[in-house]
Amino acid sequence: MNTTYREAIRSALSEALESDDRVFLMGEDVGRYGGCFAVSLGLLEQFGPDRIRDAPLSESAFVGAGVGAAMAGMRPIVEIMTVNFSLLALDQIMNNAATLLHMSGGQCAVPLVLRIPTGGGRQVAAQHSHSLDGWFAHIPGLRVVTPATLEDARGMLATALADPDPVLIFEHASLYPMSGSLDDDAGPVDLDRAAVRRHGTDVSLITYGGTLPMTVEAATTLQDDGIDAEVIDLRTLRPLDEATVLESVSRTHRAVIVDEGWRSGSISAEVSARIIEGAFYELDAPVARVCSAEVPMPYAHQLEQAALPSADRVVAAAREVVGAHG
Amino acid sequence: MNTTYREAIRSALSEALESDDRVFLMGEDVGRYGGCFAVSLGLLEQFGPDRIRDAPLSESAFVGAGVGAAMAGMRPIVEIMTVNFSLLALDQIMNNAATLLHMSGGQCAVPLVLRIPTGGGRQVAAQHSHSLDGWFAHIPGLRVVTPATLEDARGMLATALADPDPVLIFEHASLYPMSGSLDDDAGPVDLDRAAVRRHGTDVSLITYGGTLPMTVEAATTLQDDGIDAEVIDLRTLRPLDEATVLESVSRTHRAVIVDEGWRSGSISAEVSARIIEGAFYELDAPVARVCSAEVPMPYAHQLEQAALPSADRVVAAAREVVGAHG
Amino acid sequence: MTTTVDTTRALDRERGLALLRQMTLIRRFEEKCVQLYSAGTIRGFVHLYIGEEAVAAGAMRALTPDDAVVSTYREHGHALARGIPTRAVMAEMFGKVEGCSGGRGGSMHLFDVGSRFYGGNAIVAGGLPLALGLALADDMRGRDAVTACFFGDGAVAEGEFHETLNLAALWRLPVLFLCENNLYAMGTAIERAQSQTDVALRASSYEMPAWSVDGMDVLAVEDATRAAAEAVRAGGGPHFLELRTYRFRAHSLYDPDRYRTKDEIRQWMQRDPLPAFVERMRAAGSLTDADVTAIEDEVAAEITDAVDYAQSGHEEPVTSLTRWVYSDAGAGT
Amino acid sequence: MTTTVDTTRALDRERGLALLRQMTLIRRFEEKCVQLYSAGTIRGFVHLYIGEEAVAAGAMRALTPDDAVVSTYREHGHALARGIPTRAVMAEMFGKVEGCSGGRGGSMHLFDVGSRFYGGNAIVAGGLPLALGLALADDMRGRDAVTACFFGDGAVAEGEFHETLNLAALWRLPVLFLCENNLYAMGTAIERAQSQTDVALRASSYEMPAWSVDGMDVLAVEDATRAAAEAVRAGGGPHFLELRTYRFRAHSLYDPDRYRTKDEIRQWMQRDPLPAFVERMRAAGSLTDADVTAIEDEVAAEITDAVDYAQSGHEEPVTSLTRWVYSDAGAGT
Ligand SMILES: Cc1ncc(C[n+]2csc(CCOP(=O)(O)OP(=O)(O)O)c2C)c(N)n1
Ligand SMILES: Cc1ncc(C[n+]2csc(CCOP(=O)(O)OP(=O)(O)O)c2C)c(N)n1
Ligand SMILES: [Mg+2]
Ligand SMILES: [Mg+2]
Repeated sequence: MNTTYREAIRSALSEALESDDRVFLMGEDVGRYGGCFAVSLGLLEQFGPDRIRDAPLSESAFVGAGVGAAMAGMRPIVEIMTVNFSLLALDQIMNNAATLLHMSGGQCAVPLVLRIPTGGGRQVAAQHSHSLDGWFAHIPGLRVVTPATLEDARGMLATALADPDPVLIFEHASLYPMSGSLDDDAGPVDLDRAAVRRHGTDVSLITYGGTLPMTVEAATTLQDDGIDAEVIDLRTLRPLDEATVLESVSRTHRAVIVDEGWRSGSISAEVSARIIEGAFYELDAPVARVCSAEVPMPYAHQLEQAALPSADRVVAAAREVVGAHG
Repeated sequence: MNTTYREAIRSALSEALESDDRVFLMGEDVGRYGGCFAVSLGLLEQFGPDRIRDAPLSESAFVGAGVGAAMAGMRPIVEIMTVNFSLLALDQIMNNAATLLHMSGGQCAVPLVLRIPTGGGRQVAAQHSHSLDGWFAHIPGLRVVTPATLEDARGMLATALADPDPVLIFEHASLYPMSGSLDDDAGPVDLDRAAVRRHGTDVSLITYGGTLPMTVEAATTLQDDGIDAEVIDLRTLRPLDEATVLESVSRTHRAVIVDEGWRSGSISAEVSARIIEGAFYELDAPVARVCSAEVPMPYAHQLEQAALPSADRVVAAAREVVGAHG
Repeated sequence: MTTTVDTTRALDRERGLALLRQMTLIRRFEEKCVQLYSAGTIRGFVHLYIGEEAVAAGAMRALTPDDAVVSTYREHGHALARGIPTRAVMAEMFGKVEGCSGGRGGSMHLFDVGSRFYGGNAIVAGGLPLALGLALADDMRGRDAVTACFFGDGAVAEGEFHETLNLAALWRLPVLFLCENNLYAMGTAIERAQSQTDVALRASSYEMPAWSVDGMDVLAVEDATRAAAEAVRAGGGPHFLELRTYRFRAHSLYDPDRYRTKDEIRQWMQRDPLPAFVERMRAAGSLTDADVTAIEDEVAAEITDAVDYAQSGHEEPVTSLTRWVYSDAGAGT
Repeated sequence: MTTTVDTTRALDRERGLALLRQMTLIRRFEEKCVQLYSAGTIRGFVHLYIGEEAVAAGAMRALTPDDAVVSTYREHGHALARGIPTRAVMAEMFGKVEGCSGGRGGSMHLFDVGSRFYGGNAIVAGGLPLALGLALADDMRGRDAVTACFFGDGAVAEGEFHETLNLAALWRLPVLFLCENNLYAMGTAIERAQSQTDVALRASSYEMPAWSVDGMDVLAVEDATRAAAEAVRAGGGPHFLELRTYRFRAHSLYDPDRYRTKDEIRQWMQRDPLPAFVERMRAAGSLTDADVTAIEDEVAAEITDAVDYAQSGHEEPVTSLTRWVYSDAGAGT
């Protein structure tokens, strides 16, 4: 079946709504408008306004309502229109969703799924281009996943809904139009393991979400240099699948982390620290990072492009790491 | 002069209010109540209700008002009663305070100071014990400082007020009663450099804020083992003074980072990554981290203590790092 | 608007005794907590409800077991009145495994999902969106339940108050908002916090029925809550009660209480809901001295028992520290 | 409440021509932007103001240079009416150094601190607290300024709306709230977003004077704004105007506009503020065909000039990418 990332999510939503009447979708403009990125287009007609529930501009209240509904046995899918607006709901996410199970001594599980479009690259400037996926991964009690392929776009939602705890699904907006073929019977996927998207022996390129395509592209370019790069898609930023990363680095002895987050305090730092803690003696070169520049995203095209990671920057970093002496 | 951390901050506030009529203090219960931690006690009587301005429970609005007032030429000091409530103001902090200068092309500077009590250890449980200082350090456009000594409690405020950009001052609540002597003419201190609080040659213990006292204590204990530990107080979490850290680690060849933040994605990860990037070939052992357990803070005393870093855990980590082969 | 609810409903002896017992239990429980706090047995933040007992006792009696409750950090009274065993509440204050939140919550986070008590929440106004969601779920599942949501006058200034009231009214959800207006948010008097100090009037601007009730009168509280809850249950959409009350003690056991006059406190203490209610029952001939003694004795015994229970409870071993971060204890970081 | 403001004020020719020219400039500017967007010259999110020009043109004329303005992402009209040079606005749309935000802001973030235009803000309701702070600063410094704060009907549901209105009223700050009610927040009609759809009534619940004004009538807008701004300036505390208007185009240039009927749009377009005003001036004998032609010609020339200017402007070199993250370009990370 030929499909797109957007359609894969839509069909996952549709299937979830069909198969479990505790599931509903709530958020700004998910219904009448069809979703800010047209992901939920048509679902209102299919499932009605109770289950495809348009919410007013009240991020804190409707995210919190998702938490409450989850506690009471529903399986809400709450869409925050884009991650930029999640800051208005952070109290509900950190102080309630992530915390209730623990502070109630195990009584209040919160099987909530938050869908959050994320990322830059569309010239929408400083208040609409955040990449905070990794930043959210700091919060205990949450699971944070970042589908970067059609399979994961199709399969992560069902697994997230089956999870008894809150799961944040970050969908990089640049991936929505990505097309390709998907098995007709594609279904739930695990949320526990990182995936090796390309096998290689010389360097591990570790990434997730929106930067996976450019990282794969960089690996292809490196091949021409005779550098055989492995590409790891973290898939889940919390909990991190450290084992897969360490296993890879222990074979390649070199690592480059590619992360659209602002560099300081990004998840790339955590991955780097874990590599040091778990594979220090295997490393032949310092771990390198290719991240976003530490700047609120500028509007101008050339500046935005310079701020974001790119295949070229990944290639350059990998070359440097491979060139480094052990 | 004998004083406390609390009094040192109060006298810094008082001096700032006296010397610059653009300065005012705004926040919940800073006036009539005297400040949740009694930091601003007496200032209302001295400076009146306009300049010691009690705000209702409206974190987003009064933090945003601080941003607006700063743009219009005032020098507001806004207190967020504790960091736990800063989540309600994150939109104003990230999308406005940190971003306005850049997205206006340099026109809208925001000379705002946010004072934010932080940290755990007082059995106030999951919604009142956050250590998010390092998490905020992810945000470009902010400066994040963490006074851990009387000198810094006394001196950082004036420097922060002189800064043309937003500065977040995290005051660890456990430090307020800390007493000691302070020079009568103690004044502004730089916000750029980390400080070596104890010189040593065998291992660098790197910390900030509330965990400085236990780290110094650990260093003393290690001395008895014949381990001569250097203690670095980062002081400023953004921008990080990488140079001081790298210089130290290049001498000691070993590092332990002590951080009250939840481990994954904490500032300790960033410090570790920077060490790898800047001093990889100097390291004789993996960089170790002593952080908070990844758990919303439990109320029960023994659980909370187990969750937090402790001198014992620092000592154990340092011993292991020093014992490791190079 | 002030209440138009009928409070002349027969003050039958049984009802009166139950309410008096409930208020007495809350009062004595908290007095014991103060002692235990001084002794260092109870720690953290402790917010006393003393003076406000008529609200919890009255309101909770008007709810059914199917109803849900969302509360604040000042919730000992709510928890006890909802029927969480005194033992379990006290054990929680001690941080013991036997506590109603397994010792992880403490004073500010009492939970009992069995009685649909969805917890003490220590972020001011943070519980309101949860109440919205509980009500939404009940509504979608066709359950005949009301979600009672307690919060203070201070919460009214928060953005979450506004967002939640609007959504509840817009979606006509079965929420009963119960605003305990004790005139202060920590040291900030309501007239220094809100441009509109008539809280019920503010609530009614969301197009939801809202009344003010004398929160020192336990019968008035019960009757008003019953009327409002019935209206909600009958499909009338959210309702709002402002319960006018006062806390006799400081904000928390940390607070030196510098912002109120002794005189103001004294005046309000004249309206202490306990003696007032005793007086009223006596006047109605439904209460004897022996009744009072019996209640006090029973309550004292219950509290002693609870303290013993808590004392002999277990401290959770630190090896299970990271339990309950995820439901599946296996989930790591 | 609806406006009681006197709109019979003499429609003198000079005033009329200025308002017409202003509205025409905004309209033609945006029509040009649509072309440039199709051509890929302008990128990102672009939110058109077409249909709402009477609000910006009327309101801005009632402000003084000392007043401050806070705006939204739908702010081309506000920026031009405030007097930011058309060249600088167009260059910003192109992302050029010559733009009013140096090319860093784009369509949603037009700034000009020189005219106290504190920017387009793209977080709905995110500008309201800023307005509060600007007004607080002016108040504390004894400046005789009003802060005019624009936002849409959608913002009314946000918590920040509530917090800000309460604080402005409580502290009696000189803020003039200008709610552009175009009946939709993206695809969500106001009656699907708010339990109380009378926005002025909602605002008045904060104890601040609030009127509704026909936002398609440029004179009514100017007069109402002037009256309100004068009341604020006279120390009357914050005031609120609801400006009833409609956007003729989709929410943004990304929006397929599926949520409104063609009929509804057509009906509102009958009330297009430009032809309506031309008609009115003609009827009053203050406008000739030659005037209209002259204005259109002037405006066309101004826009052509602005496009040329923008086109020949400079792209900032990527070497200065991290400029303006901190005031001191030296501050690192
Ligand atoms: C969001 C938030 N801000 C600040 C606080 C600190 N705080 C705790 S209780 C309180 C006052 C709340 O007053 P009110 O809502 O009237 O309830 P009361 O304590 O009077 O019962 C404050 C400011 C908090 N817990 N949460
Ligand atoms: C906090 C926040 N949530 C969501 C959005 C996405 N968004 C942008 S404009 C808009 C609608 C706003 O409607 P309104 O306030 O009526 O202004 P209008 O666009 O009609 O001028 C939405 C939902 C946003 N920018 N900010
Ligand atoms: Mg109160
Ligand atoms: Mg609108």
